[in-house]
Amino acid sequence: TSNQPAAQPSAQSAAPAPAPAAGGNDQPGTKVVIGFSAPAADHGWIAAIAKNAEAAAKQYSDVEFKAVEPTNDINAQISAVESLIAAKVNALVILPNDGQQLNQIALQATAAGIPVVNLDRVFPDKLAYRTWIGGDNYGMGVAAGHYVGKKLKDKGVTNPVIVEIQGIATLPLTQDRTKGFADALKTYGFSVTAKQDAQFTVETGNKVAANLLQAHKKIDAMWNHDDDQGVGVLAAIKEAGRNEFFMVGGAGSANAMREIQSGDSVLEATVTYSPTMASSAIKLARLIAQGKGMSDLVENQVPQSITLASETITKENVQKYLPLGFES
Amino acid sequence: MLIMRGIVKQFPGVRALDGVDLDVRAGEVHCLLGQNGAGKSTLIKVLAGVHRPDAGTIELNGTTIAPSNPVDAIRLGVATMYQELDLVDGLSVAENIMLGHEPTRLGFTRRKALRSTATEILTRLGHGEIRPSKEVGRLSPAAKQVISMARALSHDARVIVMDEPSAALAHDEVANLFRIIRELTAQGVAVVYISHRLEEIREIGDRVTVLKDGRTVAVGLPAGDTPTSQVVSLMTGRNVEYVFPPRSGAAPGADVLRVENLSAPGVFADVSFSVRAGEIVGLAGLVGSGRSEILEAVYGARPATGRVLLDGRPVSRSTARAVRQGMGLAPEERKAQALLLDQTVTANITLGSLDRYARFGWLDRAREDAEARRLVQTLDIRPADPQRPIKTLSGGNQQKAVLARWLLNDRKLLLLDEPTRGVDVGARAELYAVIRKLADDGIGVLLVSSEVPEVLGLADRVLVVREGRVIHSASAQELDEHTVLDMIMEGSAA
Amino acid sequence: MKTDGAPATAGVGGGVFARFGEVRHLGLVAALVLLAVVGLVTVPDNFATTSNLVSILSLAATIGVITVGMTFVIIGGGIDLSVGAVMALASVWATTLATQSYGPFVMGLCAVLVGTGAGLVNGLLIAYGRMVPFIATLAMLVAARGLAQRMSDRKTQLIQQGNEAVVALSTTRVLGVPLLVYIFALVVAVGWIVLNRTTFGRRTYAVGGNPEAARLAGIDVRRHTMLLYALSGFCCGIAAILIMARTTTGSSTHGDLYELDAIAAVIIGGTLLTGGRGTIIGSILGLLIFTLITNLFILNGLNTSDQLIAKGLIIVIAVLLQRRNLKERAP
Amino acid sequence: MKTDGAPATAGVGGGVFARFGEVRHLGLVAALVLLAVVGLVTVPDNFATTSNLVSILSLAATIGVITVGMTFVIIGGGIDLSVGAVMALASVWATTLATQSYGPFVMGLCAVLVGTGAGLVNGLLIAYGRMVPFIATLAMLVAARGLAQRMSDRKTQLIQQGNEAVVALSTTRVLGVPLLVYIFALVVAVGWIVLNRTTFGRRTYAVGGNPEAARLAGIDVRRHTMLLYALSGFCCGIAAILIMARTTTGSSTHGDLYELDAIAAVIIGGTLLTGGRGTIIGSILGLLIFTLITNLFILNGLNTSDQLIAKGLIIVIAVLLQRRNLKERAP
Ligand SMILES: Nc1ncnc2c1ncn2[C@@H]1O[C@H](COP(=O)(O)OP(=O)(O)OP(=O)(O)O)[C@@H](O)[C@H]1O
Ligand SMILES: Nc1ncnc2c1ncn2[C@@H]1O[C@H](COP(=O)(O)OP(=O)(O)OP(=O)(O)O)[C@@H](O)[C@H]1O
Ligand SMILES: [Mg+2]
Ligand SMILES: [Mg+2]
Repeated sequence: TSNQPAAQPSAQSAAPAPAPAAGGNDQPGTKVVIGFSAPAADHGWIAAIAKNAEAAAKQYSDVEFKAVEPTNDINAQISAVESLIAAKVNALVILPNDGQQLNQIALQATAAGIPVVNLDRVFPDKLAYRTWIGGDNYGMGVAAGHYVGKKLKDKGVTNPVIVEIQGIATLPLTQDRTKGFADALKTYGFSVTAKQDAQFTVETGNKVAANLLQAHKKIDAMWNHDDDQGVGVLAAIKEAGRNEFFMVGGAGSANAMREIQSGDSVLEATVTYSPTMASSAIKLARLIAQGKGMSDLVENQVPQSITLASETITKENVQKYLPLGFES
Repeated sequence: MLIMRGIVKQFPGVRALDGVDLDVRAGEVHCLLGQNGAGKSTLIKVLAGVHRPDAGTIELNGTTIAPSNPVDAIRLGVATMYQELDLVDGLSVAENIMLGHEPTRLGFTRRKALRSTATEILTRLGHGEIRPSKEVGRLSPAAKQVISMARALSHDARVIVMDEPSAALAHDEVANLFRIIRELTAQGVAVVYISHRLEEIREIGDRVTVLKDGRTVAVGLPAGDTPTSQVVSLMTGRNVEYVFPPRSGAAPGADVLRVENLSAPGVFADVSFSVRAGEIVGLAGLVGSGRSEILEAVYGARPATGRVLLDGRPVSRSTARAVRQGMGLAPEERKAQALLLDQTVTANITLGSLDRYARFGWLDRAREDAEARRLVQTLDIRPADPQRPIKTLSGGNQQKAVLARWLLNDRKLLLLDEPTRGVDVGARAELYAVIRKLADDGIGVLLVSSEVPEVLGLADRVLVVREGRVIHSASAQELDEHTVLDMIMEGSAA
Repeated sequence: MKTDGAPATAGVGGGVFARFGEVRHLGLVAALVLLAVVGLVTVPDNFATTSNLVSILSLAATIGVITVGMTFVIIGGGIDLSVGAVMALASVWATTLATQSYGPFVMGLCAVLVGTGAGLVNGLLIAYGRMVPFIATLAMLVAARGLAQRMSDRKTQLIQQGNEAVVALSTTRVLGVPLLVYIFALVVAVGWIVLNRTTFGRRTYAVGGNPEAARLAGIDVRRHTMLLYALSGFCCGIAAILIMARTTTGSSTHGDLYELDAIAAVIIGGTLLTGGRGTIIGSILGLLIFTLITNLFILNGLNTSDQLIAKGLIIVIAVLLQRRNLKERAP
Repeated sequence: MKTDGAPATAGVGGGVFARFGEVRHLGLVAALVLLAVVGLVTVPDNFATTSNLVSILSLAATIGVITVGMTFVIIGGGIDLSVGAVMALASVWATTLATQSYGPFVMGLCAVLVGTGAGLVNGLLIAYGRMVPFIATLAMLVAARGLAQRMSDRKTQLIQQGNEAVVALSTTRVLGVPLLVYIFALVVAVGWIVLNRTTFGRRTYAVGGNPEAARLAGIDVRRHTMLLYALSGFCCGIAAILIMARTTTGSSTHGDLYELDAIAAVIIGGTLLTGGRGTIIGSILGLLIFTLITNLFILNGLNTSDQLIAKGLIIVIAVLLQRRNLKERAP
C-alpha cells in the first residue's frame, strides 16, 4: 500500500537500479558504513523507500548498509538512531517520523561528527543535517490545484464543489500539500468546499469517501492526496455509482496510472512524489562520507538541499510514466 | 451402595483428607458431621469428581468408579448441591436448573420442555411460585438455594449430596426440605447430608459419619439415639454442649443506636428501635423478611428514609463514615460481601481498621501482623497461620476472620448478620462467648440469625420482623422458640 | 416462604429473556434518536435520504459482523483484540494471486478458513494454554499483522479480473440495498438465534458468568471457550469478505483499531466486560451510534480534531443516558 | 484439630505479601535472561555496552512511568485506555507558547496538572458517573487526542530557547545515565512503596479484589477509585515531561498506542485484569521484556513484518513460561 505518493518502478522488482553516476564517482572509494532509519514500512511508499535505499547501497562494494528497526514510535526511533551513533557509522540517512521530534538526536549525531542526510521530512534546525533531499509537498498541492483549477475554468464552472481527501492530518507534509492546493486554486478564484483526512490506507480512504459522497450530492472535482487510499476512494465512488466529477490522485502508483490510462475512470490525473529519493539519499551519504562532490555539478561538495519536482501525470503522458509507477 | 475407602486428598500445605471411609446405603439419609475444616466439603467434592483423590477407592453399587470430572459423576448417578451457591446470575431459573443437560433438538434448546421440566421440579419442591423465566441474579439467597436444590433433583441421581443446604434456609423451609428428602429416600435414593445443626440431623438423619481433621472418627452411628454429647465429643475431642454464655445481669447503659422510622420502599417500612450499650439485640424473622436490609440501612450501605442516630448523633449514609463513627458490619454472604479471597488472613482481618496501624498512611506492618496473630489465636482460626491466603480456609474459619475484623477497633456498635452461618458447634460456643464478652465490654450488638434458638439464647432483647415490619419486641427471657416461630410465620403477635 | 412476589401463574408469554430484553436498550435507542434528530436539523437534505442510510449500513457492515463475534467472546468472559488484524490477514490471504486463481468462491472460503483458524489458535492458547485472553489475542494481533504484511509484501492486493463476483457484494443492489448489508443482517440474525435459542448460546452465558458453576454443571468450559474464539475468528473471515468487496482489495492495513471500536460497541450495548451478560441487539445499536456519529460529522464538514472531541463527549452522554438502566442490572 | 502440617509458629518474617511475592516473577526473569542471551549471541559487540543498556532504560522510561500508574488502576479493578492520549495532551499543553513563556518549571507543573486533571475527570466519570472504565477512558482517549490536535493545530510544538532545562533531563547525565532514567526509577520506587507499604496501596487491592467487601469494611470505594485514575493521570503528566525531554517537542501524536503496551506489560507482569492482584515489579519486568525485544530488533535490523511475527511469538512464549506460576495462583 502506498503511503505517500511516488512514481517508482514496479514494486515487484523491488527497487530500481539507480543510474550510474558520471565522472567516476561510482568507482570504489574508502569503505563507509551508512546507517539508515525510517518509519515502519507498513505502507507502500515507505516500504519502497526502504527497499530503494537498500538496493542503492548494494550497488557499491565500498558501502556497508546498516538499517535499524523501522518504527512509528518516535521514542523508539530516537533509540534506534542512538544505537547507530553508538555504532559509529560514517554517515546517517534519516527519514524521521517527525522532523521536529528527531531534531535533537540528529543534532547529537552531527555533534558526534556523523554527517546526516535528511530524507523527506525536514529537520527544523539546519545544524542538524548536512544535506536535505526530499519531495515537494507544497508543489504537489500546487500541481493538483492547477490541474483542477484550469480544467474547471475551461469548463466554465462557477462556484465549483471541490472536495479534498487528505492523508494523515498530523503530518506536516499533509498540511503543506493542503496549503499548496488551496493557494493554487485561489489563483482561479476557487476554494475547497470540504476536506477530510484519511490514514493513507485503502480502508480509511473508502470510509471517508463514502461519507463525503453522501455529504455532497454534486461534486465537480476531487483531490485525493494519496493513490493508495485512492483505491478505497475509487471503490466508494463506484459503489455509489457517481461519475459527475473528475478526480486527481497523488503518488503515481501503477494502479492509479492504469486507471488514468483506461480513460473511463473518474481518476484523470495524479501528481508524483517519488520514493526514488531514498536511492539518491544513499548515494549522497556515500559521497559525503567519502568527501566527494556531485560530479555533474561544479561544486566540490554535495549541495545542502535538493528538492525533487512533482510532476502531473495525465492520459496524455501516462505511457511514459507507467513503467515507473509502483504497485501500492 | 456407596463405599468410599481410604480417601486421601492433599492440597498445597494442607492434608484435607487423610484416609476417610464412608459407607452409604440405598434409601438412607447419611449425615456427615465434623468441625469447620474437617474435610466434609472436600470429601464430597472428591465424590462429585471436582477433586481427584490422591489415594483411595470409590465403589458405587459394587463397581469401582473414578469420576474424573463432574460430568462423569453426574452420569454415574451422583448429584451434588455445593456449599457455595453455584448458579449463573445472568441465566433464568429454568436454564440454571437444567444447565449442562438442557433438553435440545439439533442444538436448539427446547424451550417449552425446559420450562415445563423446571416448573415441575419447582412445584415438587413446593416453590411453584418461582417463575422459571426469572433471572437468577434477582432472586434472594434463599430462593437461590431452592434453585440449587432443584438442579440436584433435575438429574436422575441415585445419590444426592447436600452440603449445608439448610444454611441459608429458615425454619419452615427446612421442613420443606426434609419433606423432599423423605420423598427421595422413599424411592431408594441415598442422601448424603451435611449440616452443623445437630437437631436437624437428629430429625432427618438415619446414620452419621463423623470426620475430624480429615479422618473418619466414627462410622454409621445411628442418628436418632446417639447422645448429642457423644457426637460433640467425637467432633471436637472435647465435651462441649451447645451452650450460650450467661448474661451478665448488669443493667445496660445508654442508647448507642436509635433508629427512627427507617423505611426502604418495598423492603421494610417504619422500623424503629434502639440498642443500648452492652446489650445484644436480636432480629428474628424469616429469610426474606428484610432483616439484612435493615442492618445495611443502619450501616449506611443501602438507601433508606428515616433517622439513624449513633450516640445521639445522626449517621450519614456512607459506610466509610459509619465505620469512622464506630460501627462494624459482618455481612451475611461472606464470599461476596466480606472476603478478599486472594489476600491473606491478616489483610482480611485488618481491612476495617487499617488506619490504626498507619501513620500518615504509612503501614506499620509489624504491629498489624502481631494484632492479626493475636486474633487468630483468640478465635482459634485454623490453620493458625495469618499469612495464608484466606481462600484456602474452610467456610467456618473464614467466618471467624470476618468477625475478627471488627474486634480490632473500639466499636460502639456491631451489626452481625448470620455470624454463625456454617460455623461448627465447638466454634459456635467460642463465638457466642466472644460476642457476649464484647457486649459486656459495653458494645451494642445488633444480631440477625435465622436460627431462633440462637437469637433467643444469645440476645438480651428480641425484635420479631415479618415482611419488613417489626411486629414484636420483648426481652429474650420472656420468649420461647415456639412463640417466636408462631409470630414470624403467622404474625399472630399481640 | 415467598421468595418471589409474583403470582404462581406468572411467567407467561415471551421467551425466557424477553422480559428483560427491551427496557435495557432504551438508552441506546434514545441516543440513536437524538443523533438522528441532530442529523435532520443540521443536514436536512442529506441525512434522511435512502442513499445515506444505505451508506451508513454499508459502512457498519464490516465492523458489525466482527461485533457479533466479539459479543459472544465478551459474554463468554473473554476479549479478542486480534479481530482487526485477523480480518486483514484473511483479506490478504484471500487475495494472493495463488488464491485468486481459483475464483471467488475459493477466495471467500479461504478468508473464512483463515479467520477461523486464527481464532482457533487464540482459543487454544486461551483455553488450553491458559493464557490471559488480553495477552493471547494481543500477541495474535501483532503476529497476524506481521504475517499479513509479509504475505502481501506490504502491497495492496487488488481483486483480479474474473473475480468481480466478490466486489459485486458491494455493488449489486437488491431493493436498493447492497448485498453486503444483507449479509450483515444475516450474520446478526444467526448470531441472535445462536445466542438466544441454542444450548451453545445459553451456555456461553454460564461460561462467562460463572465458569466454576458451568464446570460443575458438566459443561466443558475449555472447549466452549475455544469455540467462542473460533467463532469470533469466523466472523472476522466474513468481515474480510465484506471489506474486500467494499475496497476491491486485500491489505495488511485493513481493520486498524477495529478491536477498540468493536469492543466499545459491545460495551456501550450493555454487555459486561466481566462476562455473563449482554445482547447482540445492544452491541449492534452501540455500533450504529458510532457509525452515525462519524456520518454526521462528515456531513457537517467538521474536522477530525473536533470530531474526536465531540465523539468523546457523545460516548459519555450516551452512556450516562443508559446509566440508570445499567445500575439496575448490575448488582 | 490440625488441618495444617506446619507448626503453629509458621509464617514468620516478611510482610503480608512477601510470601507469594517472589516465585511469581521467575518466569519473567527467565524470559529476560533468555532475551539477553539472544542479544549477546546475535549482536555481541553492541548489546552489552553501557550505552545500549542506558538506551534501553531511556526508551523504557516514558511508558514505564505510565505503567506504574496503570498497575494501580488495574489492581484497583479498572483500566485506563486514555494514558497515551492524556500524555500527548499534557505535552501539547505544556509546550504552547503561552505556557512556555513562564519557563521550564511551569511547563512541568502544567504537564502534571493537565495529566492529573484528565485522570480526575476519568475518575469522576467512573466512580461517581458509574461509567464502565473501558468506555469512560476510551472517551477520554478520543477527546484528549482531539483536544491536543486542536490546541496544537496538529503541529509539532518545539521547546523554545530558554526552556532547555526540560530537554536537559534527557541530555544531562549523572554517572553516565540520563536524568530521566533516575526519574523513572524514582517513580517506580515511590509506586512500590505506596502500593506495598501504605494504607492507600492496601486499599487498592481491596477495592479491586472485592469492592463490595471493601465498601462494607468502611472504605470509601468511590473516592478511592477516583484517586486511582487521578494517580494514573499524574503519571501520564510525568511521562509527558519525559517525552518532551526526549523529543524536545510536544505533539498530539505522542504516545500512540501506549495504552496497549502499558496494559500488556502490566498483565504480562502477572496483574489480573479482574483486579485485586499484581505487583509493580512484575509490570516493570514485563515492560523491560517488551523494550528488550524492541532493542534486539533495532540492533539486528529486522524488518517490520518479521518483527511483528516474532513479537507475537515471544509474547506467547514468555507467558507460557510463567504459566505454571499463574496456574498456581489463579484458582
Ligand atoms: N482448594 C483448596 N486449596 C487448599 N486447601 C483447601 C482447599 N479446599 C479446602 N482446603 C482445606 O482443606 C481443609 C478441609 O476443608 P473443607 O472445606 O472440606 O472443610 P469443611 O469440613 O467443609 O468445613 P466447613 O464446615 O467449614 O465448610 C481445610 O483445612 C481447608 O483449608
Ligand atoms: N435490590 C432489591 N430490590 C428489591 N427488593 C429487594 C432487593 N434486595 C432484596 N429485596 C427484597 O427484600 C426482602 C429481604 O431480603 P433478604 O432475603 O435479604 O432478607 P433477610 O431477612 O435479610 O434474610 P436472610 O435470612 O437471608 O438474611 C426480600 O423480599 C427481597 O426479595
Ligand atoms: Mg464445607
Ligand atoms: Mg439476609
